[in-house]
Amino acid sequence: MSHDGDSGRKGAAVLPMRRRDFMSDQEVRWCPGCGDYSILAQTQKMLPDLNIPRENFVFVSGIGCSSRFPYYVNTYGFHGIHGRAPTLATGIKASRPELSVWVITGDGDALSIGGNHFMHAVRRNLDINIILFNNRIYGLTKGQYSPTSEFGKKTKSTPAGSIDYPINPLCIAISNEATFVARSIDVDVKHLSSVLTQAAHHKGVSFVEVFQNCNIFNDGAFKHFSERGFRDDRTLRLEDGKPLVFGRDRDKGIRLNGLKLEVVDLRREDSEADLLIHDIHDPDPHLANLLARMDYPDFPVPLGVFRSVAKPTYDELMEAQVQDAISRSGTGDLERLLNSGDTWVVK
Amino acid sequence: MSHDGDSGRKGAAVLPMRRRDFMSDQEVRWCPGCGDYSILAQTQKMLPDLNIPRENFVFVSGIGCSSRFPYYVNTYGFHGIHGRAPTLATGIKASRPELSVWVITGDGDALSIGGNHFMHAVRRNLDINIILFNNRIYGLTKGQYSPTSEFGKKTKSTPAGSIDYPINPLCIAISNEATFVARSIDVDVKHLSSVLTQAAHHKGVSFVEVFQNCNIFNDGAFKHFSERGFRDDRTLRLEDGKPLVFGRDRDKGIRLNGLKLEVVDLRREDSEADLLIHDIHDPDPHLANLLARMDYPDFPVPLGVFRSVAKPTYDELMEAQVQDAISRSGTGDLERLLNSGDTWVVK
Amino acid sequence: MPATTTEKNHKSGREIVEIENATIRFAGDSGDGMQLTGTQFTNTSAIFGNDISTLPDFPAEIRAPAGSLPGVSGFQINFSSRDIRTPGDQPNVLVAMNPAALRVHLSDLEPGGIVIANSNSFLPLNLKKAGYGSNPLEDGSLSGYRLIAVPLNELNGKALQELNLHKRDADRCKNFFALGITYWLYDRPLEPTLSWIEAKFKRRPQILAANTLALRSGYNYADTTELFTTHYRVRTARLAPGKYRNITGNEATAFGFIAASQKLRRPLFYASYPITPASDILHELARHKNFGIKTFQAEDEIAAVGAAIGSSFAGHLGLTGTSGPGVALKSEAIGLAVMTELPLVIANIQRGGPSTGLPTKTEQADLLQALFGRNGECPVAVVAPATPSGCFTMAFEAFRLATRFMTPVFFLSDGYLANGSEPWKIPSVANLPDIEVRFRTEAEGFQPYLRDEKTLSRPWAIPGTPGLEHRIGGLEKQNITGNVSYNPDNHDRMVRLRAEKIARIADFIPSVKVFGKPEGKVLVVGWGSTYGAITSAVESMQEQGHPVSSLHLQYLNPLPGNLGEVLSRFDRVLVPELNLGQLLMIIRSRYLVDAVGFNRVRGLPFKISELQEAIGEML
Amino acid sequence: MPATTTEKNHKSGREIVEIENATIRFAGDSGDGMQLTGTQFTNTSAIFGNDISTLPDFPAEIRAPAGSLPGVSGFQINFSSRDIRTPGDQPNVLVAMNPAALRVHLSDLEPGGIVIANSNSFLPLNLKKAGYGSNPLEDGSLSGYRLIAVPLNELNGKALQELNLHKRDADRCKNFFALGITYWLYDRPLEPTLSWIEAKFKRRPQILAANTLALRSGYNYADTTELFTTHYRVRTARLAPGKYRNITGNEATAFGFIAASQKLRRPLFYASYPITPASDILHELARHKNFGIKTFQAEDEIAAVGAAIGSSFAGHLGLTGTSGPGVALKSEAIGLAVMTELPLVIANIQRGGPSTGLPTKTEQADLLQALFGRNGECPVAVVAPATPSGCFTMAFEAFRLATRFMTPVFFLSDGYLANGSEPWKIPSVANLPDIEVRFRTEAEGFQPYLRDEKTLSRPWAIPGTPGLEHRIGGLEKQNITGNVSYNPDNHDRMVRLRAEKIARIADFIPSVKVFGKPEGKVLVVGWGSTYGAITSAVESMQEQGHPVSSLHLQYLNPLPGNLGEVLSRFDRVLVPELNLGQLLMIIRSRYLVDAVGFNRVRGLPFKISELQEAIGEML
Ligand SMILES: Cc1ncc(C[n+]2csc(CCOP(=O)(O)OP(=O)(O)O)c2C)c(N)n1
Ligand SMILES: Cc1ncc(C[n+]2csc(CCOP(=O)(O)OP(=O)(O)O)c2C)c(N)n1
Ligand code: SF4
Ligand code: SF4
Ligand SMILES: [Mg+2]
Ligand SMILES: [Mg+2]
Repeated sequence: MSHDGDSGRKGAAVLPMRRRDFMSDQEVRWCPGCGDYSILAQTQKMLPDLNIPRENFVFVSGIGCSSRFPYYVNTYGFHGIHGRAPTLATGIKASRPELSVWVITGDGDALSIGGNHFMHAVRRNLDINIILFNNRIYGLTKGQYSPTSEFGKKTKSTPAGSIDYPINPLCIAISNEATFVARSIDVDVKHLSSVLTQAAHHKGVSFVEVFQNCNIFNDGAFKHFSERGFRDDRTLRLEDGKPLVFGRDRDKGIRLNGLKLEVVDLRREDSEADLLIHDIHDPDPHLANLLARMDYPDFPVPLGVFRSVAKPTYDELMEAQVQDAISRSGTGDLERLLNSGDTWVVK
Repeated sequence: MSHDGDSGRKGAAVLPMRRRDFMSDQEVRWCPGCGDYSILAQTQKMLPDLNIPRENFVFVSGIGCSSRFPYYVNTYGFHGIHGRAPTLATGIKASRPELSVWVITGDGDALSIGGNHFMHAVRRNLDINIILFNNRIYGLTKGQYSPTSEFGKKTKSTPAGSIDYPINPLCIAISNEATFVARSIDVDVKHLSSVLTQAAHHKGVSFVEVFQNCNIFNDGAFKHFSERGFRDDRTLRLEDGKPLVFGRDRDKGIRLNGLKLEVVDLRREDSEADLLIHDIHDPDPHLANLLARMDYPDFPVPLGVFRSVAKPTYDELMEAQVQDAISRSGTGDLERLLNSGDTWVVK
Repeated sequence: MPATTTEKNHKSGREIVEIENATIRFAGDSGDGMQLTGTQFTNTSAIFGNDISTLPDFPAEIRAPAGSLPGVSGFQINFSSRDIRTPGDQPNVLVAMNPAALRVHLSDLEPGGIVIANSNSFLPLNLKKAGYGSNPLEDGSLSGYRLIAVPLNELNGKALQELNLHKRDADRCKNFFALGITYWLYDRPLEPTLSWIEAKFKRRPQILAANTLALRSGYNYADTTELFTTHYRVRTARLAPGKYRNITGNEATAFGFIAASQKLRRPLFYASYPITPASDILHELARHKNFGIKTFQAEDEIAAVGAAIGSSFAGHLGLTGTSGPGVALKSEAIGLAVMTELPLVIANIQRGGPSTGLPTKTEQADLLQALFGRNGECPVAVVAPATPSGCFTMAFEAFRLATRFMTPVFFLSDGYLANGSEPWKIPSVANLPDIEVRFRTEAEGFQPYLRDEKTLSRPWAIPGTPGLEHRIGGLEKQNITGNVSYNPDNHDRMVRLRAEKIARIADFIPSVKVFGKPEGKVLVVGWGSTYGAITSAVESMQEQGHPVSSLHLQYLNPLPGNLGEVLSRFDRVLVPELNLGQLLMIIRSRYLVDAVGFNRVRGLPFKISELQEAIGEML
Repeated sequence: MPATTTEKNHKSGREIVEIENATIRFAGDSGDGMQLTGTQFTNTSAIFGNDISTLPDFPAEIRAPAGSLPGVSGFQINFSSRDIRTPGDQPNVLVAMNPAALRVHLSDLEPGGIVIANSNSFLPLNLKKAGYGSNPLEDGSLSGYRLIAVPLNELNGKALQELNLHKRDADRCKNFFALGITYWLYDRPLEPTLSWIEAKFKRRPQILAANTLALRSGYNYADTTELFTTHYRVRTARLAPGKYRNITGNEATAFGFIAASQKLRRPLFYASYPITPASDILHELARHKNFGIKTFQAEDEIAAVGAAIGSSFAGHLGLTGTSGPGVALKSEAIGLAVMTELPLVIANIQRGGPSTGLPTKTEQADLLQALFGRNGECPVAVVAPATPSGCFTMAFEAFRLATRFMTPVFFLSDGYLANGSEPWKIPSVANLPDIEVRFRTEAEGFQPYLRDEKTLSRPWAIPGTPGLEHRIGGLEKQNITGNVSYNPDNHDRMVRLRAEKIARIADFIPSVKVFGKPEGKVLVVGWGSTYGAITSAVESMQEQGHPVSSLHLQYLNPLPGNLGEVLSRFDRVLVPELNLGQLLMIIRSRYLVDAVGFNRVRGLPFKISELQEAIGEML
């Protein structure tokens, strides 16, 4: 087509970048102790390694404590309106596929008001990264229950306990055929950083749920499985191609019994042979679905990559249709367009 | 509480009702040959058997050809706005749990603009019946592709083919823990009527996807498996407690192989022993999920009830909280409320 | 249709009367193909060289029940050898394919007008559906008209006999038979339709043959029988020299946006959720991907506007289109575009409201929504085309202003413009205004909310530009730096700056021009699709010597700078609108002029005659 | 704070000066508990018997960075022995817990006012964060004020020593230490706060003891040291006799809705999505389920309004509450409620806009959105409370009108009313207006859109009623039958009927009353939360002998029937608003009066003084 190329490629930074290149000059305004700090730090640390010019990053968010994130990252950023970050991201990425687009969202932002956009961005396999800060509460509006809050939760808006059954974000993503699905937690910075990096490298939609502590309105929401003392016993690190083993002494595993999962005590059984082998590339989402539904106390809480499969992305398909149209009909000619159809001349 | 009871229970019709009692005086305005007629007819036939006073039915819809449905049923009816029928239904049912509330929606109405409300009504297990007329097209706006249209579909809005991967409505419902999930098809009136009746009897959210032919804009969308000649070979009738067998000669079955389903030729294998047994009451949704993903040509298309489990409903939980508050604190006393807190007297 | 000259038809020997203009309305069941028939008559007349104006009018249902009143679909064409501006107040000829069509449309027909009715469809069941107690073709109730009862099914069936079609398939062609009759009646050439049939059905030779035969047979039938004693000729209009095509408002709108994209050298990104009567813009733009256009059918209107905003942020031309209910949904996001000061065009093809309202009918009742339908002080620019072809210019203008002022701009069309058509003198691309986008690229001195002195607009600095990394959003911004600011004085300043920026657009748009004398007794002020009717009414009042002038606003916000002064030159001001007085309120409030409204909210355009009456009452 | 009488304090021997009223502002970090401290001071003063008015002012962040300027949270109380209506233009005392608080608020303090500063927090890092080059407590820059530097952390720490608390926990009580100081300064009783502490912390005896000790120690510290040479007494106000409580606008709003529900004998159904500053209505109503109230935290604002409409259809009192951005989202559904003519109340607790704007600040810029923010001609009623306690009455009124007229009603409060508080003379339930709902139950003659002659409202016929089965929806309705109708004349009639129905509400609301002489030079016209400031300003101008009157609109649509006549009795009309002139536009357009606006959009209420100035300019 006849337009100038976008200015995206000129003058990328020459030097390798560092964390502080991704720190903006804005004062970070989360509560002291908030889990958001850790996610911000890991993101800023990981970004330089992606080898993408800084000016090609766009962080997009909705509204919520978590959604303040873009202000703190020294890239292009768009703090949108509540629940609509995926729509902004769609416009950005579909227009400019060369940009690296990140959606930062909260459990209310993504799953309550923004549920529909989340679902559609995922099913279209738009090549963006969606990082959901799940603190199981509405932080910014001061503590109402969210779609991921546990049933019966007492909050300001539910003094008698909530009566909404919680949503499992991973299941929603998987049922929309998300091509990359992962989970991590704010307190495990190494794990978090690795998951974010993998998400960044995935082509297609990457969905990462990050358990995030809101120490003001929902303190300790994840500590029953995430505290150091028993974290290894109550969480399961997913590793592609490896059997599902967990426990401080790696003495427990997960196996399939008919349609269901069960925990196996490896000290009692003789072998790991019949344990499930994790396979993130399985085109069928059944394993991912089974894993996503595992929860403490019946099961360990799985962390890591649940699924990573390849599929053409929405933005590239859209671009291809444009290129295809050009190669079939030639670059659009306005004069010809206006003169198309039945015409006649008046003298 | 101190309010008068609603007038819902007085004067229910004495005589047994008949189909024509549920036919309104409005002229039906669908295109001749539209699949909607059959769904309307089956509904009107089934309603009298539910033994619910006619005045206690409310049919609610959004916008679309399908959403004209309420005009034709001689009950209370609300033709809402596009995608929002579940929200109207929530207000109706949560306010008046004694009413039998039906949401009539289309694939665009429920899954495109209304995706979020659909998801939340389902996850709350509101005791309503959601009937989705899936014609895989936008009928009323004259033929754009819908979220259930097949990838690559050429329509007015996608002359080069759509690039959205379609949504599987059953998977969405199941991932939101729908307590009743079923599927039927306009052309099989007996099956349709039986599924609608089962949905009506389920307490909690009932989700029924009905394949519906739009003979104007998407004619024959389902005929590759639904035409009489090969319908039995290409569809699978789900029956609770029975093995998954299909075929005109009931000579094919479905079994589990690891995490995946496979089709077994019963003529070659000796027994039905290792076929999957359908279990609609399984609290885990894995089987339902596996079945929901079966599609022609690899598999037969399953029709019938996928899942039916019991769980307290949103409306009853909400009502219980009110009753509980009354029994704990007594019926609200306005005088006392206004005089609560720190007060002082000026003389 | 006042006769001008008369001659004998060379072939039939019957009289041929030359007239200045005529109005014909085709009406039938939704399934009868009336929209297609009307379009063929339109194109033929346009190509023939008449000036034309059309009014399609169809039900909200796809195929409402056969024979029912709500199922009637109509298409009216006014064609003329003079300049015309409206589809005509009263048809001279009504083609009624069934009793319901007759019932719905008869009252509009001119006294003594011609009714061409398909007598085969006037059967008891259809008569009952249409609410007729007896057959109007036989009971004398049409004595005030010239009734031409034609057994269309029968005649058409016979004509197509040789093709051995199913009766149903043959019957489908009867609209072409009827069209043939009207072509004879108005002495139209058959060629344009014949070649359309050929192109359209080239892969289905049976249908091609059938339609061709039906059209010719209808024509010949009228020619050979004594159906009509006279027929009519409407000469070529004296249009300005140039190359013409027929164009609907929605087509012109799409072309205008494409033209803006080409001139601005930025790709167009159209995000929309289908809705009547805006969907055709999506359909049209989707066909022109080779212009670098991307079209996105979003999951809903909110997603559409969000994506358009995202695209604008990324440096493309973000565009979203919808109708009133969709605008309601987009309003929160439009506020975001105002706060982030990004270019965005929102096309609202208005329809009857409120709520779902009358989806296929026209109305002008979303002006106040465009101006005020958001939380907070949230000013946007508003433009409104006046004619179907004028949609081209105003669509182009919308993007000129949006990019120049970094602001959302509403483009307010309506159902009548969208589906109506007229001949359009195709502009030469070279003559289109030169407009351009200048992205900020220098990092030195860059501030996201630094403002241009003249326009007050902030720089457009798009992702991918090194050194300009910055963050925007919906929270109040500090002027210049663009940082989040809760400072009271900054907020007050920003609220006023945003308002002032829109106000300054007035310096970049043309002044209003008065049609008629620059001063006088009555000034008629209109906007949008009522242009044709208002201007025609005013013109004829002027011809009668009345001191009436008019002006038509295509820029609704800001209003042209000279408007107040023009208003002050007239004793009285009349504001006709297809709403309850929306522009009226603005004008009264702004200029403290005791303007009076003339308001009809019938889902239909004004008639010239009712406007003349209203103006008459002001004199 | 003009002194009236002086005496010696019996205990301290220091002077005690009697004053009429005083304004104190507490300011500190978000984590310093300033909102709580302010609330305690408020309640104590209210219980003591002063008239009070408060202005909380907090950041949008939950806990913005310690010591930062955006993290400062403030709370201002005006308390008086006379009638007061505003939180005061200028505080007499500023309690500054840190340098940032001083920096943000000092400019508002009256010249010569008292600064009580926590000197322990004036450390280099904090000074830098607040942008101070040197320590203002030491560099003489505060010489225009009476500076009382108190090492709060230190003193408080020592006072709590015996409890052996962690330093952090002890430090948390320092706001109570400061509160104690101010209690001494204004001769307030300690008992209300002591018993509040007791009730609040009864399960945490350590904290109970610590807070008690801190409060008492602060008081004693002021009493024994020579911190202040004088202290002040503000006598009990001469309020009308009766039982009082302190109430915030949001509480009063919730109570008003509950009262309407009780009087109408219909259950309330509140559907809402949390948003500042409306969320507290949800929190409050959720606590009163024993009134048969159901509260529904919806997935978004659209779901909330949809559920409220559904509930109304089912015969309950459908209510939804939000702020401006949420109203934007609800606008399509409100149109549905207009078309279906169902009762619905939409509470908009306005905040700074546009877009996300200033979420925790006040503004009046959503009036035009309420009036016009929907597609089509879509009229609704609009009411707006004038004071925090007045929210009770207008919430009640909203439901009276909604049910009587079968219409959506907007209740327009704002952030200032919502969070501000004042003493409220508790009404007796028996004196509340008698209102009732009459559902249609007779099947005979029932038609869904049959209209009441007086109100034009249609019957409320709810599911469960045998024989009244009917269907409604968003498509245009035929009058009386309620069937879908695309008939042009019916549409025009329905558009006008809906408008007329709202217009008729004017006969069911009180006329406006003029404050001051019924005619004169200047009439000040206000609406909503500006009541206090406007009335105070006008009153003082009147006392100075100026021919100024005012009127305050609590019914914005329709406007009271006598408004035009009242306006005509004054030479000039001034319309002060916290927007750019929204009511102004309506008044100018409706009455063709050359009214002038006074507009501030600073996220803060008006000051009395700026209004006086503006009025002065009109004289
Ligand atoms: C349209 C709209 N509705 C409501 C709000 C108020 N609001 C802001 S953030 C939020 C929810 C925040 O929860 P979450 O998304 O979980 O983010 P968190 O603060 O917990 O990070 C709400 C309800 C808003 N800003 N806009
Ligand atoms: C807010 C809004 N947006 C768009 C529309 C236009 N619209 C009406 S129905 C429809 C989709 C219909 O498709 P579906 O839900 O599948 O129903 P069907 O007609 O196929 O039964 C659309 C886009 C509308 N009425 N309102
Ligand atoms: S409220 Fe919770 S989520 Fe928000 S910043 Fe504070 S700790 Fe973090
Ligand atoms: S357009 Fe399709 S779905 Fe709609 S009524 Fe016609 S056949 Fe049915
Ligand atoms: Mg959260
Ligand atoms: Mg459909």
